Amino acid sequence: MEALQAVFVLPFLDMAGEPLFFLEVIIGGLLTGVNYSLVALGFVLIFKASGVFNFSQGIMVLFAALTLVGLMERGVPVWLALVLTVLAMIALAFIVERFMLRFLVNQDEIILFMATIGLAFLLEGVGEIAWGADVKELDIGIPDKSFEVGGILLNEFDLFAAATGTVLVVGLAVFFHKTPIGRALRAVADDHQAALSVGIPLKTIWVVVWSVAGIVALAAGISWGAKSGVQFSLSLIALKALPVLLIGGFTSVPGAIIGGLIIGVGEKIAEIYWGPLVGGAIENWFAYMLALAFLLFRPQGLFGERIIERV
Amino acid sequence: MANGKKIGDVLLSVQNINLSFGGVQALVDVSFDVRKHEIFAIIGPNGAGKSSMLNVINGFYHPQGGTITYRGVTRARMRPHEAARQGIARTFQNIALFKGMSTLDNIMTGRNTLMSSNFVLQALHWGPAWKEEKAHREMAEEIIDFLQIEAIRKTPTGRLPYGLQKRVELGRALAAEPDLLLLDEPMAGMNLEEKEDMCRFILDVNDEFGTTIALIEHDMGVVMDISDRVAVLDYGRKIAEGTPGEVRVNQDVIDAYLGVSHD
Amino acid sequence: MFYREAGQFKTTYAGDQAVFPILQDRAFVIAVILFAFLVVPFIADDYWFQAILIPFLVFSMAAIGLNLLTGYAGQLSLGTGGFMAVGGYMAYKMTTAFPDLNILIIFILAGLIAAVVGILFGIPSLRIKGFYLAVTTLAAQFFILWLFNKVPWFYNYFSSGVIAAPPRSVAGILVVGPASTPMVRYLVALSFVVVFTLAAKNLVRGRIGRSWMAIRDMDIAAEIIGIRPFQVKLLAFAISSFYCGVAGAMFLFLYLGSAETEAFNINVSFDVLFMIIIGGLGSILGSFLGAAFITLLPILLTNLPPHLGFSMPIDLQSHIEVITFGALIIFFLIVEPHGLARLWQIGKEKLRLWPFPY
Amino acid sequence: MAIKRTFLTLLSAAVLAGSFAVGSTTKAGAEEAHFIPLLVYRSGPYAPNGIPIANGFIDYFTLLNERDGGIDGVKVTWEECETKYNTKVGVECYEKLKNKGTAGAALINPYSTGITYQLIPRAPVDKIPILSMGYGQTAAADGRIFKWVFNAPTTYWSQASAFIKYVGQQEGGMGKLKGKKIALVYHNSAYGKEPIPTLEALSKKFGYDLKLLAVDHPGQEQKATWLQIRRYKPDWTFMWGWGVMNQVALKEAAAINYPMDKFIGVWWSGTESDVVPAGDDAVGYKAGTFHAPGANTQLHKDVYKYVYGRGKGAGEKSRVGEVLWNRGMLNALVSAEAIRTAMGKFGKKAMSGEQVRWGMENLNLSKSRLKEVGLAGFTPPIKVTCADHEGNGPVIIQQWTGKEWKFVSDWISPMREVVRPMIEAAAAKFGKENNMTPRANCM
Repeated sequence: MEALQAVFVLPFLDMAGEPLFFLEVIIGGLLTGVNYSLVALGFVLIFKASGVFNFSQGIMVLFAALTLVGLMERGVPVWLALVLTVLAMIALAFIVERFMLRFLVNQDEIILFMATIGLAFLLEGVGEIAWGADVKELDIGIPDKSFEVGGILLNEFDLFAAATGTVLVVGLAVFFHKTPIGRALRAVADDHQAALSVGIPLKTIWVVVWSVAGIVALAAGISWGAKSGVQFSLSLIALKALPVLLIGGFTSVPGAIIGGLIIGVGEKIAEIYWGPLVGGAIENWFAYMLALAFLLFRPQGLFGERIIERV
Repeated sequence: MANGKKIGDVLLSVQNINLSFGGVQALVDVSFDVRKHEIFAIIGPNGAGKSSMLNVINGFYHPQGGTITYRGVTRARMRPHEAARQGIARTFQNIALFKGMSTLDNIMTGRNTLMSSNFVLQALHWGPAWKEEKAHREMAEEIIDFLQIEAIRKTPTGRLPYGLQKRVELGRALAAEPDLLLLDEPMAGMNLEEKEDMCRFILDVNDEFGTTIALIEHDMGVVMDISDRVAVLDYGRKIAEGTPGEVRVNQDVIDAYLGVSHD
Repeated sequence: MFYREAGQFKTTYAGDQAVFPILQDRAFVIAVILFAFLVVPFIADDYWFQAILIPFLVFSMAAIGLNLLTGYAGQLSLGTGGFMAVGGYMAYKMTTAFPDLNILIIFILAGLIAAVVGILFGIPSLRIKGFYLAVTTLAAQFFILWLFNKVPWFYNYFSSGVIAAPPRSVAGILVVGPASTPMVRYLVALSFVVVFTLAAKNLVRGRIGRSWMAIRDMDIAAEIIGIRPFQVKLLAFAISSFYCGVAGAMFLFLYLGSAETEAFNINVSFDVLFMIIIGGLGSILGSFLGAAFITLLPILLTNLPPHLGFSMPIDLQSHIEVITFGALIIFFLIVEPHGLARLWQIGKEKLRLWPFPY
Repeated sequence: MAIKRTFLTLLSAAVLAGSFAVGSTTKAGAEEAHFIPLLVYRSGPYAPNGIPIANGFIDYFTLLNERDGGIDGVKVTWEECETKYNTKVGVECYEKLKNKGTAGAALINPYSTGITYQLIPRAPVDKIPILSMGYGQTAAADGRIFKWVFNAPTTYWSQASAFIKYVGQQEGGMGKLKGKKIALVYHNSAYGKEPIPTLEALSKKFGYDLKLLAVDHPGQEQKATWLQIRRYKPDWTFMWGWGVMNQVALKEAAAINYPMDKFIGVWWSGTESDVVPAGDDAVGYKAGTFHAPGANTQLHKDVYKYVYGRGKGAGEKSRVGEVLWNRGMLNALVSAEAIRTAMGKFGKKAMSGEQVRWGMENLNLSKSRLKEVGLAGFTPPIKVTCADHEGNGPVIIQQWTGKEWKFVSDWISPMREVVRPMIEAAAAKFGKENNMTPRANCM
């Protein structure tokens, strides 16, 4: 009885008892959620347009951030470093298409997935050789002071990151749904061969999505790297983005943001109100369990394209 | 064509089936009976609801109204694998072979429902499991002989040409030793020679194994020659039923095939 | 001896159904097994046992397990590490609770518990497919490790939270524990792998294997010809997890000797998945080739350059190793997307025609 | 097809080459020399910590060879093996290196919690002592059970008790601890959980409230943790962190305006690479340690002169004196002193693991000896005995000024009366489960 009460009653009383703190938890969850979305978005872009589950997305986040910081450490001004990093990510997209994807057209999903794992190893090694293994401070001049509004503590940097994330996500959603090239990108996703036959240059499209995913990775890298410093572990952030994909669907840009927010808020509430009952650190698996629960009702995610079964 | 074979009692009775997908009526109040040992054809133009009808019979779709009585038992919602266990086997319009598996394995898989040894015995490959496997292999080989596909026994079916794939698929359905065999456009996309081969197999199956066959076809030609009875669907409704001779002269059928507008 | 099948006519279906229908193959496999049992123990040293052979065998076991699930039944899983952890921790709990129970039986029991857990986490597979399923199996991975880390009962309330294989003997020979010799542990691992490889081979060429492949190739058609997806998928999860569970027990008792939950972390899951993809999905042989590739190649890449006289800073060498490893994976997939097992097969086909290829 | 054939040929060639490569673990060099395997991690997620530690090690051994011609005339040799902080790779490294050198490995410094636990059961079998300085299994301090494992000069449990003592001092006496709130933010792993038993025991004794907050690996995202701290408002916060968790924690602590001088990290959370990436946010943050920061001793001068001056430095000269460089160097020094002690008994030749184990157990780094080696004031004396493999050395608190680490306390002796019985109980439990009996000849 007491156990039931502890699980089903007390946490809610706790929330109601300190509404301001509860609100803070929600806001914290939302802000974190946007950052998850940012990472998830990279996956979605590439999956949507090429059917590739890009395992190397996490490493791309690291690689982008490393390149940016590496350039800044060598005295390049911030704006130029940003431009150069974007160019580097586009170059990477070209290289990936030229030396990898081109040879794997029409292969099974799992083979493409495995190939991106190979890519992840490659980028990891190249990144470390090029920029070294030290933790680097990433400071591109965004303010990060905390301030209170009506008893709620907010951090400037968090807000800035969330705003950037939102703009990116909205921009990309519009791009995919309202522009011709966006629609072309979606056509490729459905069928490589078909896309080729209607004259969509597959190569171009792959380069475009990988470039955009690279730029999104840079945004994610700045946002996460500012907090942790730029270091190898930055790549592990990809694992936090996967449950977001499950909830939002692998192919939906708006899904990525909604999924991110759900996961962000859900795991914070779980950790803070239910975590202490079982010793804490439940965030990681809770996010996955939450996503699993969603999936049982919608096997293709909230916004994923419906799977139609036919014979 | 029913040259002296004994048409038996009703095996499958379909009564007043209604099926719709999100407001679109696929089948409207369709009824017919299929008798033991006969070849029953359902024909109709594209989009007439033929495939939906087959899918209803083997439990892949669940109709909103109507009943299906098979071997005297009426079931409300039957899952496809239950249908299979009741002796209903089928082929598919767009071939649904297991492409990574060889011809032999595909046919052996068709016999799955007839096999029973559990996984521990199989893992040990011991006694009963081994004997069972051998016995079923012999049956599978008979089917392979029957369909004259010995040469492609070990070839993964994904690599076979279209016509052969259709034949293997028929073999897989036959392997289950079904009482009722559903064939979904068995001759679609074939050249004349292949069609003739397929017709011969269908007739032989019906003859040698006494299997009841319900087939659907888009094209009237060949079907008329091999069927005992024919039902015609158009826009989800049954517009005619009878022997090929009767159906051939039915005005509604002629209109439907000529594309006369409905009013 | 020439590699030919000419003149070997199979007069019975039983003969055709054998694990290795071609005489030379059979002879080769038997020779390899005999070599592994009778010769290797006398020529290998501690390094070979401990750093190469035992991990190779342990991961082969896990790779076979995952290959049954992913390669044969088509259900992508990233929970391997978690299922291995169940095997390892349960074996530890049982052997400390019942010290007199034969440790080999405990391995099997640990596998069975893992199978039950596998079924539990396999339930979502009835509705969820492909990468979605793969990601949901991560829930198993994270939850299981969290549980073993958090609940002190699982590690017998040790302050460190680390479990260690206690010494256990079978028939008077010390089989596990710090004082057991690597050779004995190697032989135990080898026996397990040989027996369970044979069992896996039997499974996949029989009814169950065909049901799995049918579900993998086309689940709807499979259901229509009478295969129950529910049973077949869960059986795949159960058997696969059993293998992973036994592999986990071997991992702890025969290889590492002591471990905390981190030893079974997500990288283990990924590694085993890499193994079966590189080795060949739906191939038992591929599981071995993949395990060899993933466990041995990094060792080779580390040790080769110094022996060839290249000397470079160790960090640079490590980075180059990672790059080479990644490049090789991509190269392989481009050359032969169906894995090493397929390359092997192609090699054999060539050999069959040799020396007159046309 | 052609490409496939080439590939197969290449593959078989590689396999062949490989079998030669790993098969020949010959004894290196004819000259009599101590051999010390170095398990390092210069790549992977923890490389920022692994690099300075490894460089500290090597620089000290290089110094010994360059300045003194080795240890009492016998040269020191070593071989690095990259573990990436990965236990499996660590095992491979250990097996590869354990028999190298004229007398086999003298001792092993695993430098990873996972690898340490791995090697603890193997040490008595391979007869190679383990020195896990300030990490690994705390219970190993009981030398009666853990004959081959040493964790001098001090352990996590000792450190946790020293933290409480420090907090007591700051609050104006141990009596003032009653009713105070202390939070522990820890890495959710065997390592992170280490201080919990000690802190819980002391909480009962002194009446402070303890809140445990686990952070799951790797610790990129800690908002929930720090929101809880914001609500709990602890008077003091301790952290048992590792890798990326440290940098993020500092940022998050700053984001909730937590007073940094009330935030104390374990000695693995108190290095340059933990604080530098956090920028100004980290100023005022404290951490435990058992040796001095900076490059201010005679020994450092010697390293500059004999090692870097001769172009034989392992890393960048500017990084000599970083916290982890110093720790690696101290670790090398303790290893070397144990070898020297062993040579005193067994003679002037390469020492085997068994001999070094004796040397470790009889190690006595007295104040005067520390002065001789050029480390006056760097660390307190270290004395190991047969029963006590820890030495129960004192801990000191250092604070980050934004530019460097500075001592802000005196050397704090741990509460031995609390910690030692816990160590003995844990060791006894381990011994029981593994059918070991404590050595009778120590007490």
